[in-house]
Amino acid sequence: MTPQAIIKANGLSKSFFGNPVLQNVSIALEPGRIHALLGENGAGKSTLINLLSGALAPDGGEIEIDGRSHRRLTPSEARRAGIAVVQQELSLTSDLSIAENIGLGAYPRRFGLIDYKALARKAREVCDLVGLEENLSTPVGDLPLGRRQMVEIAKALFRKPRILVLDEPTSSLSAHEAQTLTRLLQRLRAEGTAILYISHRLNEVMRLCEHVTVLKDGKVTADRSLQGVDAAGLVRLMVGRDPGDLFPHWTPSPERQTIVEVTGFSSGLLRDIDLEIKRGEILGLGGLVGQGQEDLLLGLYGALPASARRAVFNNVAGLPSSVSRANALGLAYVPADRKREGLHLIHSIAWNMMLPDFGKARGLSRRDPAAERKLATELADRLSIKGDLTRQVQALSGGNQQKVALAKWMPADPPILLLNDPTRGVDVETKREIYVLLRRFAAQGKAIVLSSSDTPELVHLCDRVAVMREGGIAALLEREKISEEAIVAAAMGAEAAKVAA
Amino acid sequence: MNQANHSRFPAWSPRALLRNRAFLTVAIVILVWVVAGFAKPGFGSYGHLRYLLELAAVIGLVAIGQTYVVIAGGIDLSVGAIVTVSAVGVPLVALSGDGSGTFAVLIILVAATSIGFLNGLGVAYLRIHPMIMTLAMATFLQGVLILIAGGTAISAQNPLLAWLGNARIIGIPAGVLLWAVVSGAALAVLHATPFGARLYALGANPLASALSGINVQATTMAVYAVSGLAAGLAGVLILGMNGQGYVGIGDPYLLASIAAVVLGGTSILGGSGSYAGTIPGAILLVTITALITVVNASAGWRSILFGSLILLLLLLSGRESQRR
Amino acid sequence: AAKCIKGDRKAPYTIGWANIYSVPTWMKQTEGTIAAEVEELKKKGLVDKLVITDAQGDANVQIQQIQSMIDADVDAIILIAGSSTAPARVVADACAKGIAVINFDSLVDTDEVTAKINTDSNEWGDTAAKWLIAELGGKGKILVLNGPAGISVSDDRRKGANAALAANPGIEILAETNTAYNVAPAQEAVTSLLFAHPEINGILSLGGALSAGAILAMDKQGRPMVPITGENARQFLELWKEKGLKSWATMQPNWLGAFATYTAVQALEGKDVPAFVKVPLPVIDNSNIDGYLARAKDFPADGYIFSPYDQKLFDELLAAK
Amino acid sequence: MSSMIRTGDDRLYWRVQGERNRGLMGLFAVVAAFLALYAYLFPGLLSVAGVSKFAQSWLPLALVAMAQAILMLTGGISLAIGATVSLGAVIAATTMSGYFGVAGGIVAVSASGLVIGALCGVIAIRLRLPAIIVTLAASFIIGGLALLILPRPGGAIPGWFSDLLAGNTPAALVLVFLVALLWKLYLATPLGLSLYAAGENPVGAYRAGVPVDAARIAAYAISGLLSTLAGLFIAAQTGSGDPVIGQAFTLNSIAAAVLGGVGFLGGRGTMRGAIAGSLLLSVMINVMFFLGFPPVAQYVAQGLIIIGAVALPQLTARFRRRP
Ligand SMILES: Nc1ncnc2c1ncn2[C@@H]1O[C@H](COP(=O)(O)OP(=O)(O)OP(=O)(O)O)[C@@H](O)[C@H]1O
Ligand SMILES: [Mg+2]
Ligand SMILES: [Mg+2]
Repeated sequence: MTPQAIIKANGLSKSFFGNPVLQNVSIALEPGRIHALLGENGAGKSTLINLLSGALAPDGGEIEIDGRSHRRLTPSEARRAGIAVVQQELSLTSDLSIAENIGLGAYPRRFGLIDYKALARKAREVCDLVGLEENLSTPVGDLPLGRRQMVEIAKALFRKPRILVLDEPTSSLSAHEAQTLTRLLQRLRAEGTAILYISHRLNEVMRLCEHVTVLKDGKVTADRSLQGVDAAGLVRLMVGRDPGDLFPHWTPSPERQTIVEVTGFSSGLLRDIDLEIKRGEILGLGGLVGQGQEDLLLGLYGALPASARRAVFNNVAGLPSSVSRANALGLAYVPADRKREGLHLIHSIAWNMMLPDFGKARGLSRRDPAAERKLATELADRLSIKGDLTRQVQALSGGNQQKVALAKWMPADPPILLLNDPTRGVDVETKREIYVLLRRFAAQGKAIVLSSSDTPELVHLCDRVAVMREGGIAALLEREKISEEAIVAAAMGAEAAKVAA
Repeated sequence: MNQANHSRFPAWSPRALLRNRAFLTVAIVILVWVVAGFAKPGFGSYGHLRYLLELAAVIGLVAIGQTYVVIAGGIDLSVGAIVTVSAVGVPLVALSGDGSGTFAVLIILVAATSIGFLNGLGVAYLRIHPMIMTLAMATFLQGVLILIAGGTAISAQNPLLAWLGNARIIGIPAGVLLWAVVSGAALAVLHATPFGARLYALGANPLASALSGINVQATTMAVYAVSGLAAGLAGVLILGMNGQGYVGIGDPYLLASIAAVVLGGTSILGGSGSYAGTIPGAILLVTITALITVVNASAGWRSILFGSLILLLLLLSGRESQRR
Repeated sequence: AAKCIKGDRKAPYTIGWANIYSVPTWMKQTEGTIAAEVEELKKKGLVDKLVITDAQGDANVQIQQIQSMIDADVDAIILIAGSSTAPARVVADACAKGIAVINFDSLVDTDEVTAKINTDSNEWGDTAAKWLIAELGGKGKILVLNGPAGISVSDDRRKGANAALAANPGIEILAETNTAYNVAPAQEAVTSLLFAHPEINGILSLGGALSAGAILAMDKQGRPMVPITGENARQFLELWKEKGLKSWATMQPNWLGAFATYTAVQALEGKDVPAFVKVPLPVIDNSNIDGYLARAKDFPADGYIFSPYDQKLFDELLAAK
Repeated sequence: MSSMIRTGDDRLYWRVQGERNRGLMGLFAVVAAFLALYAYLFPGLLSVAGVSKFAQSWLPLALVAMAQAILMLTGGISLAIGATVSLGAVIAATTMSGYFGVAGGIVAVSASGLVIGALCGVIAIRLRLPAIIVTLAASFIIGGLALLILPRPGGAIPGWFSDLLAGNTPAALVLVFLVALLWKLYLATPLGLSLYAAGENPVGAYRAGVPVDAARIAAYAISGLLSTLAGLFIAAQTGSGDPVIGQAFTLNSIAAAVLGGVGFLGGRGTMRGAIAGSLLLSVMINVMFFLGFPPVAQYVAQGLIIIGAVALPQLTARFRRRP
């Protein structure tokens, strides 16, 4: 006996400025089932959930909730029907506290006022569910990205949803947090919640989901049970052809000369670190989120005040004092929070790609539009960013935004790349392209520092992995020692010790 | 390749023009001129329109700096005071042996630029909010004005200024010509140089700009310096046109410059817009002012009419696109 | 004794000048006459300190500063009010504390002051209008230029002209403007009005900078000069001479400041001073303008050439009833 | 999984309030220093009359600072504050001594503030026009209205009402606290707290079920109300109405709000900061008087104090900041 679908979309279509983004899409969510929604970047996944949650109005088709059909679903109707969406840190307000953010739009009231007691109680409940230990009064702006994501999830749970939609919830979560989420979802499933799960991490999908809908170019190309489908099969469903290996074959680079060396390096959280970065290697930074990985990258990049007893960059002594100086020394940085730190959302794709050059070029020299266009086209081709490059970056899907953030550094050909979670929200195909690219860079003798919350990425891609913990390097794993277990163990060391104490 | 390039950079289309704020503002200016010309004889005469352009030139010059600053995500509330300081200041630095008066003008322009630079310094290094920094600077300049103005007989006997204020070159007032030339340069810098691009970057996302290797501090200081220079230039021009400066001469240009910028479609939030819109914005502003002047009504009604007209024209020239 | 004076204050006195805005040239010149008077009075041992506040044009701040003067217990407050109503209560408070309050130029609607000193704004408008009407022979099209709306001084001057204008139906008002008392905005407004009205016979201007702006506008357009009223602004007087105009001007003498200071000390010294001292409006016309222009170089280019004054004049004014 | 109430959770409201003081300590310290200096220079401040008089001069600025801050929190701004203050004063001075009396006047003033504010909000938000220029246009319209009602200063406020609000009673201080309290109460309503979300992240807030437009329009209405109430107080304080009395408040309200750490882009800042900013601006005037600064020095010092008050906390917090 199959349970009845709570929410059903029939033949939805949607276009933006005449570009069809969704065409005749149908999907049905059932209670007690985790339903995966897969597709390449820009396939229309986020748009679909925006339709399901009433944030956008469809051009055609209808949405049926509990058998009642809606032509135009409003956000409040959707909420009342029990639909909650986890956007990617999109709806948080940094000056409000965790509790106030969680309750936003659904505050418990007493005499018309927010009932802070009840809010605290209920917020604590959902925080416990997602493992948020922080003080409920902490402003969200103080939290690192991964924690904010957990707040966002807690916020969805706060409304006790019957239908929970998660748009790439794990893309900024550490392995530990992801595990918490997995357990949580399993529990919700057991309680009968219908869950729609969007992710580009296929192993997660394999582990969690029972059913999959695949979107390609705005059309449903598969809607089936996941039973008997393996990872390769999933990719095949998505891209329509046989996938290669996700990770390129690892070969040691011939060149292993040290290009960056710091001793007694401190910056932000970091205290007194010694680190060597070599040409031709990918040095991974692992660990729980917020253990100083970002401070390390920013400190090296001259974007965060830093000090070191000794520092040599590309044969030049001393830490770069500013970002421009770092750029001149051959460093480039791709931030994790692409919307806030990486991109100029209101500007065009092509313009964003030219940005480092704008920073470097003599201010009053002439820009060469033809050359800019040529370069932008080349970069877009190289990273398979499709379509009109004069579109604003904010009109791109998340994954494609990430590509733009990466693309802008390529013309400078920097010998040292500092990457902060560069494949977040990127679809498998593109991920693979990026991985190949990174290995190729390494082979060319560049040095790459890759901070990642995706542990398999560290395992398969890196020559060495530094596992960070509480502002220090807990372990430095050489190639042959790298494994998911080793990384997690090193990362959890402190936690384990704490528990023991 | 060419084909691909075409789809990636779609050719200019007439529809895009209709969505262009600068173009819309120009259209509105023309519309207002035509309507007013029919309604009030004399309003649309060549001489009057030319005069309006002359007035717009002063606002337009001030608004160059304001446009730059606003695009770069700031705002400059000291432009009015800088206009006054330069208009009052030129006679003070009149030197013997400077027959043409060029030198005095140059000194004042350097001073105005330095004032702007100080604004930039405060914004960039002390991280003072631009509103606070420039407002404080305006207050500060008032104090300076008490010191320098009115004490002695000051009148501008400066041939360069007299020329600037009164000469016509092939029928075009020198001030308008100056505006045209400077506008051309301002537009070129904004749209065809990396410096211009940096302004857009800074206004849209300063953090991402910094991480992309843009020297935020230097750019900030430069942009406020440009604003100071533009206001200084406007002060010089207005001195030429009036023959005499006085304290308070620059006051009207603060709100006028901001209004011209916003009417021209530049987002006050920074990161987008163009001086191309500010130009018709400035013309529109003086046009409405002139229109209100010739309406015979009580002061209260004139004020109401003025506000309503601005609102109405704003509705026509387009809405702020939603920002995420 | 005069109003507000309780007789408990002894020389030397501390004088507070509550200025509304010290940046404009007229104010600077006025401050000059006050400072000079204070120097005189210091020599006589009557005054030992002059405290100046500047409300930066904000009537609310002026109230606050007057309150501070009360708190600091100055002996006299001389006041140019930023609003004809707003400082009334705080001024009354000062008066109640026995502080001599002398209000000049912009007056406050209250009787709780020691003395008010001013020319008559109504009379200003009236005389100006009558002169212009006579000049035009009772018939013609005119522009009326006035200071900012909502301010008593400009409103009074304008109202003063009403009777004469009403009595002469031959005079047609083409347009009225309200601008700040400054050259540039007046010039702008008049230029637009000149284009809109091909025939203009006269200009009733109720401020000197306004007149200068109007003349510059007409000159730039090559329009024939018309009879125009004005004020003792140096720029206007110079233009008047240069263009050979038919004009008439009066003035708000800057020495009202010195006079107010003098009056304050007189009142504190126990002399009876009239509650209202009406300072006659000096008239400048083609007969005496050269005398004014001869002294022009002693005044700022954007300033006002005021009539000469001395203590004798002050005593006479105080004695007049 | 137990959901134990953790220590502190039960006092969530107060802890949240505590967090909001962060980043303002520098400003609070500067304000306290100035107040202390003022009291030192003028010991009479420390009396009922002293405090009363000072609070009276401060209250209008505090009100307009709040009026501006609430808009800036939603990502808006108003250049019409000054004109609205004038309108409030004019309406008060023309109605209160008339048939409907003081109560009728208060109603008229409040209603006009709410309506005008809401109208500005509707125009700016529903029609998606930039707030800065909508309110600039509105300032002309509102200022024009004030001139129509009262072409020159005049009107009257009943003496007892003036004495009640602005006599030798600390009524103004009580009012500051009362308004601050009402503000806290408003912030404790869902609509009130939505201001922050609607200002910082309207799209996200909308998706989370926040009535974004309503929150913003309500902010405009409240802003209008606070402005006309400032006008009402000024009318009471001065005993009459003046159609241009409020002009200086437009820029001063922005200065006070920004000084108090309220951000320009929405969602950042606190009302207590704005109030502290207005207090600094107000007390500074008196301190400069008692220090005997001549006008030139007043201008220069005012510029420097404002810059200093912002720069000092910034500089000290510098090292914890990102670029
Ligand atoms: N408001 C909009 N205006 C214009 N284009 C849009 C808009 N929203 C989405 N698009 C376009 O619609 C397409 C689908 O976007 P969507 O965000 O749904 O993709 P996605 O499947 O979520 O991708 P990703 O995996 O990268 O998150 C993209 O090409 C995007 O550029
Ligand atoms: Mg998406
Ligand atoms: Mg996405």
